Amino acid sequence: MTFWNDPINFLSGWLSGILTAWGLPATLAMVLTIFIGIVLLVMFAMTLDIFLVWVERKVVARFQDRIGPNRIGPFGLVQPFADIIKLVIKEDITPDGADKVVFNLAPVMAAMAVILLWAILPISSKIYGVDLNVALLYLVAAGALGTMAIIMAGWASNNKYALLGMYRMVANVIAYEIPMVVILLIPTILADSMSVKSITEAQASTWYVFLSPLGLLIFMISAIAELGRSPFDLNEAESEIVAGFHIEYSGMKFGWFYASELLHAFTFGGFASVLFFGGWQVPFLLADGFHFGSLVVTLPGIVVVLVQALAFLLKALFGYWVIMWVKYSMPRIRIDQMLAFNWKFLTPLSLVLLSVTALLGQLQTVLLPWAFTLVMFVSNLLIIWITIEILRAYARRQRKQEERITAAAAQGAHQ
Amino acid sequence: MPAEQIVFLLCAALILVSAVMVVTVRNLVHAALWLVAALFGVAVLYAVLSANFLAVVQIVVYIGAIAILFLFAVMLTRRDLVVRTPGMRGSWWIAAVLALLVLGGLVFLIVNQPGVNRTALAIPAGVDTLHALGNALVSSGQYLLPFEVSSILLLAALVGAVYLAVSRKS
Amino acid sequence: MNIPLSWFLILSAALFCIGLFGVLTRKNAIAILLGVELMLNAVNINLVAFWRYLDPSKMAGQAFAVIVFAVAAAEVAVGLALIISVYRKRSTIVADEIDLMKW
Amino acid sequence: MQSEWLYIGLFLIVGILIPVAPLVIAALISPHKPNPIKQSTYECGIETVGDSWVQFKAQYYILALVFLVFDVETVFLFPWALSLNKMGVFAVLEGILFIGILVAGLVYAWRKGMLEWA
Repeated sequence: MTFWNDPINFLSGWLSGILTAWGLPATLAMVLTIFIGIVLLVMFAMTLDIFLVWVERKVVARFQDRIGPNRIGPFGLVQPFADIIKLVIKEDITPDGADKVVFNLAPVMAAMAVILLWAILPISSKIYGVDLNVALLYLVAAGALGTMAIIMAGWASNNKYALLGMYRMVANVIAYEIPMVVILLIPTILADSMSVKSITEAQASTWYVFLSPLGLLIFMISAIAELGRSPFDLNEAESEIVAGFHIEYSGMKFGWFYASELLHAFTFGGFASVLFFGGWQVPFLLADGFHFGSLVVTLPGIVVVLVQALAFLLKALFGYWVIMWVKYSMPRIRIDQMLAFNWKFLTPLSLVLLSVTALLGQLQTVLLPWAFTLVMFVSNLLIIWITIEILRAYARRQRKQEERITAAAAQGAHQ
Repeated sequence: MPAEQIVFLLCAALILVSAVMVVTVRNLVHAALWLVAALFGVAVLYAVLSANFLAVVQIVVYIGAIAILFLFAVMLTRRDLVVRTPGMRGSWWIAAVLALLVLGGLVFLIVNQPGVNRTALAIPAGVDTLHALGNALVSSGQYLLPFEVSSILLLAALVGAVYLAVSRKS
Repeated sequence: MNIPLSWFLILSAALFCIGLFGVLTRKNAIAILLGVELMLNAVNINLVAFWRYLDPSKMAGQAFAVIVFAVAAAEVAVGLALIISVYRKRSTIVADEIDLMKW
Repeated sequence: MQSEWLYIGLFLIVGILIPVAPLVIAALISPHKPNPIKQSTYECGIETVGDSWVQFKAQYYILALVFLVFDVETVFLFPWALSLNKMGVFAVLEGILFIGILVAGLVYAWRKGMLEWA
């Protein structure tokens, strides 16, 4: 095992070797090595988070035909650091009558719920936290902790806006969790596993976006709703309830809510790429280099790992960019529309998609891979077509009804 | 002391302390939050027992759904709490004695059971408990009937709860 | 695994008794349900511990634990709906005052 | 216990320490000059009216209720999804029956007007 072929294992072996040489017991040295690895991974996530603040501000500026931060550092790149310094030195205000312990616990828990997701995010075939065999449910469980943090923040603030924002946010998050969980079942069925590593490896030949494009669409919609971003940002409708559940938070505590929202959005982009875009899979890239038919370009392991990591981060950034794109081009929807859209449209649709996928999934072992892909793709298109037809028929009926009502009203006015 | 025992003891302390807080704290929102802590401890315990699926389901179902419902119910009926805040009954010590008697009886039964101090064997290498659980739940010879019946139970619960919760215009 | 089975059983018994204490002493109906949740969790710990210690290749313990989850969810849904319904009619959730069916 | 859960436990510890660290630093270096006006709860620049833990719409509670039942049922589908490869079409049909019962609940709630925001 050399550095060039397996860098992560090499480094961890080297580090624990040094620690044992210092006289630490072997298990303790291993735990310490893992601990350092985790700290590095989380630090990477946090650095990415700081970078995302800049990306978000720059992209929103471009969407709104502005330049965005451009004063501090090249292209305003140092701007987020200035933001952080500002947040840290700001006075931290706890409102009167707040439930102090719960109030202070909430931002930590919100950040923790997002950081925990990085434990299972497979950045490349060699760089990943842990290969958990229930990873997809773990994703949902971490989301549940985040919801609990929102409830704690909204309740402990002793503020009506915070409480109302919390109710809206929780209603939003829990409603859209149903289609999200149902869609998580689709890669589970196709890969016959809940582990993100196996799901990524199962997409070596075909990304699941070709097998289930409708699944990706529903996943992205419910991910945006889970994040509480526009068009589902009723929790912080400025004209109604100001900032929502974190209205009373200031300084770094507010900073954590903001940072965890951004990192959460990026992480969801990452999971979209794992579930539907093959995660770290790069076309033609195998463990030892590129294979174009008979032409083989051999690469050392470390280059392969880095290319995979780069591919994963780009795919995740693409998912994040789609979330931003939706956020900055859609108006906010009303709460009744939001709930009706979920319970009357998205949930039934995702259940239909799940049933069809489960039935057709039986063909996976019977058909050739390309035929199976074709069958799945066509079935998805058929479901989309039927849904649109049903919606059009419904809209036509609504329109006729409305015409009848306006006609009757016009007649009444004449008489 | 092996690491597993330390984890178990920490976890047991978390569960028991939170459980005591759940049944004694006056503020019901705090009681529900302590319940979340206790349930989290139980999830860690499932992880210690290598029941991965149950560990995550414990968090998804209990913390992600049941605890939220409890908190909402407490907030919906809070007028009562603010005005009168009834804590425990005056005769709480009878209940305490009763609970201790039950505990004593159970512990007596447990420690006198033969083979109760056994330690667990490693799970055989070829056994994938996750797939095994799935197969057990859908094979007709095993738990298919309870599995389907539980869905009917949940349907009945939904119908009943919705019927009760709707304010009827009467 | 180095933990004796009895540890799990005693922990579960203790949790069950704390839940029982809560059910017996609390006046608020929601708090009584919180106690019931603790008792159900105690039962589940037992089921999973027996699964792990007796025969991990037979899924009986885990399957039953899964079904207990469903039962717990159904119990909470109906129980809380009942409490809310009573609260709407009588503006109280103190169990002693809900005495319409006493006789 | 499996080593993967130990890893997640370590991750949990790091996941708590990293958010706490900046909060501690902020608490040490940021000014702390509380006064009653500053600490009063925010309400559009006017005096706070009434108790802030207001009664809320029961609709939120009913949605949480519907969610609870659906959450449990969809989580149950995960073991089912993992058994499909081995158990074949029969298992798929069982799952579809299960989903059908789920949809029946949804239809009931819909017909009862539970999903309307009235």
